[in-house]
Amino acid sequence: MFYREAGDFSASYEEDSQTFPIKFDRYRYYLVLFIAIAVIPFVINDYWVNSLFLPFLIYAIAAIGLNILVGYCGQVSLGTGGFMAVGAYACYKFMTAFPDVSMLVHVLLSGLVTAGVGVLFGLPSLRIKGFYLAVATLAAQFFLVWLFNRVPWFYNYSASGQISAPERTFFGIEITGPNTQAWATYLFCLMFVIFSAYVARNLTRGSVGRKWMAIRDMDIAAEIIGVNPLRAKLTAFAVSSFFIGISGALFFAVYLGAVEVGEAFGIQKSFLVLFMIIIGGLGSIFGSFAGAAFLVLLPVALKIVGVDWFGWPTDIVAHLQLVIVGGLIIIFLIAEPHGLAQLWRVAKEKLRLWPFPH
Amino acid sequence: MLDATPTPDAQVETLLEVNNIEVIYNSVILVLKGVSLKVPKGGITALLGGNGAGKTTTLKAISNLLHSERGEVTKGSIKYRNDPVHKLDPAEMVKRGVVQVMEGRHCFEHLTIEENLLTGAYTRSDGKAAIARDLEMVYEYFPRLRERRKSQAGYTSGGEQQMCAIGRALMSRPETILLDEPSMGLAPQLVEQIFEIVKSVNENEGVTFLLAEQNTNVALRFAHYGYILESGRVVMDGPAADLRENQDVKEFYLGMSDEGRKSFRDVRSYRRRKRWLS
Amino acid sequence: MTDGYVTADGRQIGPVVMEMKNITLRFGGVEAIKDISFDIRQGEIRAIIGPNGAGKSSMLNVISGFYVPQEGEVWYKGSRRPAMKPFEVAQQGIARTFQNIALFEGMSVLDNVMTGRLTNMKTGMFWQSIWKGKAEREETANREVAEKIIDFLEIQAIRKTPVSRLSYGLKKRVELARALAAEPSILLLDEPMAGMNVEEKEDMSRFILDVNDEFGTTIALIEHDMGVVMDLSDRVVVMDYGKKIGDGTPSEVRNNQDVIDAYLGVAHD
Amino acid sequence: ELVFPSLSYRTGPYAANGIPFADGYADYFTLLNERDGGIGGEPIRMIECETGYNTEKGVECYESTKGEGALVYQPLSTGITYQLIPKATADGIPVHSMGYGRTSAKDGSVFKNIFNYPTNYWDGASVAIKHLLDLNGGSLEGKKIALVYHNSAYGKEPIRTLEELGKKHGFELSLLPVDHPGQEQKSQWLQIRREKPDNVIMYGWGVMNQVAVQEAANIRYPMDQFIGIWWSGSENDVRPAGDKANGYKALTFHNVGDDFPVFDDIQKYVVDTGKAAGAGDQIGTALYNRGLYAAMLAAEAAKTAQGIHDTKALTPAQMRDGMEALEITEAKMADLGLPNFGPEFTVSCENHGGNGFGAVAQWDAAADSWSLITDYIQSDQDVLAPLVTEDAQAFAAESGIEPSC
Amino acid sequence: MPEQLAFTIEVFLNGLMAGVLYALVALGFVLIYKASGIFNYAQGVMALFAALTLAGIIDGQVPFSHLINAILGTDIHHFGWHVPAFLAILLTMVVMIGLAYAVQRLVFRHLVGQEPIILFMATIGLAYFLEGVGDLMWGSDIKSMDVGLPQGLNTWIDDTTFNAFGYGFFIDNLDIVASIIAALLVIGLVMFAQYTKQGRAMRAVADDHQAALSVGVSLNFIWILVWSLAGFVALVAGIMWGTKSGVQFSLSLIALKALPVLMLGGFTSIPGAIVGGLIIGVGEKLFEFLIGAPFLGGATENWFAYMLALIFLVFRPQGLFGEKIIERV
Ligand SMILES: Nc1ncnc2c1ncn2[C@@H]1O[C@H](COP(=O)(O)OP(=O)(O)OP(=O)(O)O)[C@@H](O)[C@H]1O
Ligand SMILES: Nc1ncnc2c1ncn2[C@@H]1O[C@H](COP(=O)(O)OP(=O)(O)OP(=O)(O)O)[C@@H](O)[C@H]1O
Ligand SMILES: CC(C)C[C@H](N)C(=O)O
Ligand SMILES: [Mg+2]
Ligand SMILES: [Mg+2]
Repeated sequence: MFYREAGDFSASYEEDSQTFPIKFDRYRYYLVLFIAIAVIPFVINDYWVNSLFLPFLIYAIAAIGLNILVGYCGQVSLGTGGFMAVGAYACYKFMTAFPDVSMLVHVLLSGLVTAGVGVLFGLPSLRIKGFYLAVATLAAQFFLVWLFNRVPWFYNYSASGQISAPERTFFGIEITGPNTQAWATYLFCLMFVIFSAYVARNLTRGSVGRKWMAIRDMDIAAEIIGVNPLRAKLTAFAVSSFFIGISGALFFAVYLGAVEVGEAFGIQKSFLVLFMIIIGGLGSIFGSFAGAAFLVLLPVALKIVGVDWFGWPTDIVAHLQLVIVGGLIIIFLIAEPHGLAQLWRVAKEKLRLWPFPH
Repeated sequence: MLDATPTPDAQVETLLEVNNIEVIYNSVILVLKGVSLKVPKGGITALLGGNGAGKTTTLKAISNLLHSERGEVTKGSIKYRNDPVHKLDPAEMVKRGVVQVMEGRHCFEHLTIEENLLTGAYTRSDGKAAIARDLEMVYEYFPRLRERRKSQAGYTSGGEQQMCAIGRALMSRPETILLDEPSMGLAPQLVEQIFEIVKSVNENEGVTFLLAEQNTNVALRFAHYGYILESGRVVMDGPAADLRENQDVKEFYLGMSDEGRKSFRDVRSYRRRKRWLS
Repeated sequence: MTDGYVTADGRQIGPVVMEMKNITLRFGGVEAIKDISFDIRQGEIRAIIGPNGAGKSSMLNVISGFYVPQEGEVWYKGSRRPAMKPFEVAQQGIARTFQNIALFEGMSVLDNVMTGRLTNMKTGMFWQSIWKGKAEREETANREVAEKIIDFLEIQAIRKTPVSRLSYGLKKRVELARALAAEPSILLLDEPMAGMNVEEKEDMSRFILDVNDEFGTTIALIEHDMGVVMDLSDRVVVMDYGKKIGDGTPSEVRNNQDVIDAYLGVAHD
Repeated sequence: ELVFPSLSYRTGPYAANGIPFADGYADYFTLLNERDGGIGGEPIRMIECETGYNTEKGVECYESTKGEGALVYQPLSTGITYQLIPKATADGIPVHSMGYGRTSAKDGSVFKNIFNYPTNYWDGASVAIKHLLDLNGGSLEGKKIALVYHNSAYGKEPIRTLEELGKKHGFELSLLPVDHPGQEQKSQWLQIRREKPDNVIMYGWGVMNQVAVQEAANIRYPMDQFIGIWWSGSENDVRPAGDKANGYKALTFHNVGDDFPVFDDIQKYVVDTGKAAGAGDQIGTALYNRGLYAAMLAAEAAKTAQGIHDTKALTPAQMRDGMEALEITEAKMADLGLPNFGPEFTVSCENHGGNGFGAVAQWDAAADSWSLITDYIQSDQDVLAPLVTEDAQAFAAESGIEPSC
Repeated sequence: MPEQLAFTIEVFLNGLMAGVLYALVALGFVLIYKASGIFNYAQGVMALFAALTLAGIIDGQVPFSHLINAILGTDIHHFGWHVPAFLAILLTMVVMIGLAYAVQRLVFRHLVGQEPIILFMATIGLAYFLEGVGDLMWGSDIKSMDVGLPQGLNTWIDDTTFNAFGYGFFIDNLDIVASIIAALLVIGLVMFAQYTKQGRAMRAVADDHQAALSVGVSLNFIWILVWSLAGFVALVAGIMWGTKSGVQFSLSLIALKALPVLMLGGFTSIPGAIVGGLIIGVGEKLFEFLIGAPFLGGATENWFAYMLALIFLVFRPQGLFGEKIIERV
């Protein structure tokens, strides 16, 4: 019995509704947090940060955001790319309009702007459901991308329509622009990740979260027992877009530094983030992390194995990569349709019973 | 109507034999813990038991519908006419003459009643004329269906859907029908009617029935033999007439005590569960 | 019948709380309810019976605001109820269960019961996102109510089990728990005992009577088991093909020839 | 060891174009290694990294290769170039965006590490107009010209230039954006059919090119009045339309075909030894030649750098100096087995972008080949120079760079 | 005829034609959705795969040659023969049926009864997989698709309309062929779904696969059948679009043009795919012509198609011809 909860009793309802009711889990969580905050910043270099950690952290925020909408509230959305673009362009406008304000403020404001846009595009969800809604959110996706590409005000009339992040700071430390330190950008994003996960977790365990889940599981029944469906759906759109906006802002300002809307925030991005949460596990914060890690790390890992170790031609590796990622997605789904998070839960259940099979 | 046909004697061929099966859902939840039963040819066998006892699971194990619910028979064997069948495709089971009417009716909502019935004949290859004849036969049994033949099944009432489901099963010319809770949610009159039809199909067409039922009262009136299931085990079995007289069955399944039926209002305590096994 | 009556077993029934006046409901060409009127009194157990497709469930749906009748009025607590969304009806203290179980399959039993408390939880999103303080206090307070009901219905053992793994009967019980958690003034039950055996029906009856007794909850009940209906209810409405064909005490209804013809088949013992 | 990363794309929506370029780039370096033992005796190591034309993968490739001592990046994508401009500048590694990327990077006093010689998008627009001027006896007064462009940063590049030129020469410009990927262009081409512009200029990439050529053929637009930028001028773009593409024109800044001595060497040292990159079936195509040309320019810059710093092994900073001192003369090219392959130009601190020479090639469907139909034409520097300076200054101001040379 | 009106009519007609081409792709989605509730993200990739295979077979390419060469150091690429188009189409169809079989055996058989979003995800995995396999098998360079379909301005229409109205309408021959094929396909598929035993079984499976199993309908068979049909539709779409734009990766992106069509017509309706296609085609082209290009700077088609579909959905949440969503409690 590797994993035990025996002896862990909750004496009060507060304790029982903790995020990690089991001590073992709690300690493991503190350990991960400690490593993330106090160890990793000292050992990473540009490569690790720019190719792995930043995308992982930023996608994790987007995945948490989308998971609130899709996983918790059941409203399938394919507008993520467009909403990230809103975050990015809002951030760009704030950064250039108020150069002296801290990046923290810019990013949070971008989240708020995105939340507003999200609510607007969430309105049709009252009538349109399921995959129909998914396809309808594509309208947001395509429209927003077109808009940012089309209206020069958004990119400050630059010649090419690209936006580039000027140098901005957070408590005097450079966060954007070419001269940033690996640890600084890492910690800056990590801060938002922890914030997002914390807020998302609190919202989903309380009454708002239950409203969302009720709508997801059976919207008619939810309405009849007293959930205002429009409010519930729109709050989900708002919160979700808030996080997605933050991730878009970070994606542009901290990670890439320059983006072109159609390329960086195209429909592919919407799909990518959706894949993350489905593979990771719908309705699970941990799943958002797992999914983001899976889709950010796996291709890089496969590339390293194929190209650097075996020395195969890059195109063959790239094609094999598609085959393997596709194959793995299918294998995972067959093994456990509810994602990596569920796989992890089942594994824990089995460990708890181990060595007995049932 | 309390005199069902006497139990078929031991000479009658056993059509279906379930031997000590174990069923696990999601590879962790053990639901059936060794269920055995025999269904004689031409009989009506009832499977009784409380909520979650495993009746539905047993029927699905026989018809092989478990697979699509992530359930699995892990032990024991199921034999139909002495052939092991638990690895077969559900469609193959139907071809061999075993068809299940599922709990909760499960009509094809968007198909008309007639299309529903015709789908029942999917596995048959004995020609259009034969199918048309059987369609006629089903309409004979359920005149109500003839009236609604062109309506979409999704918009018919619960009772009509139940008839449709049974009729659809008949359309495959089955040898054995597994009937899961035919009475659920039906008005009392309809319950009687449906059991009457089961009886006449059994007598006229020689179809064998295995039925799972909560409505013990009716079930034991029409069945020849009964099994009582509790938390995944068979706890009692015997000819229906015997079961009806059994004291425990009377008390827990028929709601009768020595003084006859007692009022629901008079049950004073609900902490009085007695189980054969626990 | 101005201000209530006293039942055979001595319970005091109060004034009319809900009154349906000339309700007519159509779906396209189908008239599911035809000009039906009846009332429900405070503290009463009111049964609605009738053959399949008579329009019973539709009537409950009208009460909970899910179907909007083409004609007729609903009066609640002495005044005419304006057009309302179902969730507003729920917020007025009307809770219900469903004929085809409508639980939230993705959540645990406890969470399902807690959804019944949603109409009582008012903390804003901001405080919830911080959790500590206001949100946590509210959660705990409501949790206590939910736990009490879980205790009452004897489902403590499955509190943390995902609903999708429960058998039919347990689900029905959880649904009842969810409805009770709202501490409703009127509770609507749509075939709460379908698919149960006698023993389980006895248990369920006990719960219903206790709820009615302990919390004084008014109950409207649809059921096909005549034994249950006749034993439990104070008054019975009988529907057939959308029309009301009988209304009165169980014994009156039992002996009504129309009801016997349309529904009971034989005079029930 | 000299490290040349190749950020290629052999998958994704633009693979068909990425492959020949990457092959050319790789084969030239392979040739140098096999034949000459590298550059100046120092062997070359080429690291190929697949970007799929995706900016994020581009960043990953950049980060994973820069530590290996990468000398110069040639990402073949305007998007990735924009990404790399600040990063590479901070890391002191040069980027060569040859005929793409940020046009104002031509101003070396601001963009120290970015090079876009021998020509850029604005030059392209101007060269096309010059060619049209030639055809129309020196005047475009009252003519209508339509620009069909990829609706992205890249496609929008020439708009400003064309507008300026329109003012100068008196032609009317109409703009027809095509969204990625550009499979459906009915609207655009119906509009062209209606408006009957005298000429169509196209800034396209990927499938958009093929569809445009096909649609032009469908509406029977005269092919010789249809000019693509150099990225709309590969065999891939015209072959699907078959004979009907005959006469289509495209700009180029290097020669076409495989009729150069260097190809014999490639056959001998690379193909016959089985060392050809990719499937080895792209040799001599327009984009292959362009990849090869890019590699040649990189190698020459490396040679120059070796000369300046008197060392065989180079650092990125030394490579940068080499690029800034690069001089391409006819003699040099002939020497390399590429006589008359591209324009002559000299790079300097002020000018990282060459002199803006480009030529026009025309497709001969029967012969299945391109041929140059003009000499190298120089772009209208009077119009362009101020535009470049303006944009560069704006960038300098925005990012606090002190222009200096 | 006034010029502006003539132009508008021309745009309208071409919108119809474009719509037919979208509908060809949408049909594949509908078939699979109808029979299994699976939203098949891989439909676009299937079209690409079919087209690649067809082009490869016609050309006598050796499958996986690049991979084989890389591993064995050989240098093979072509068999050196050319396969006649109709034979190649047959062979490709065999490949698509094989694919349908494999997809059913290896993927969906194990996912029976899962939620729609999970099945959707599986098709995404499938899309990746197929894209990779397609590339490995046939290479990612561009291929031209030549099965002898006519293409270009239809002169007869041009002349006739010119004589009649003074303005010759442009209609592409390929579009005309596509329309005929699409009409035949739709009629065939509707007949199949409505009047054959298999078609009925297919609809039954879509309604309730458990119940279908219980009456002896073999899910395996029905699904393989439907995926083969979808493969066939993908092949047709691949030929059409491949002829238009060459065969290459971008072909798989035409799925994005089919989505608004699909949701406007309803995921479950075969005629809906056609009607939806026509509405979207006409709508987006007219909007671009009348408003987008003159006032909004152009390139509005992509988002307008979705907006149009969205507007329709607000009034009919199940699409124009979709099966009514039965909402009962
Ligand atoms: N898909 C499933 N996954 C997990 N557990 C299941 C599943 N289906 C049924 N069970 C469990 O199996 C047990 C037996 O269920 P089954 O449906 O066979 O009961 P039943 O006798 O038919 O009951 P009822 O009268 O309520 O229909 C129950 O405890 C139920 O919780
Ligand atoms: N949403 C709807 N659309 C169309 N018809 C409906 C709808 N809801 C109910 N009906 C029809 O209204 C009639 C009454 O249905 P209702 O569900 O109220 O019956 P019921 O009395 O509850 O029957 P049962 O005892 O079978 O549950 C039926 O004919 C049914 O088909
Ligand atoms: C070859 C490429 C550099 C051209 C492409 N259109 C781009 O600018 O991104
Ligand atoms: Mg059951
Ligand atoms: Mg009902």
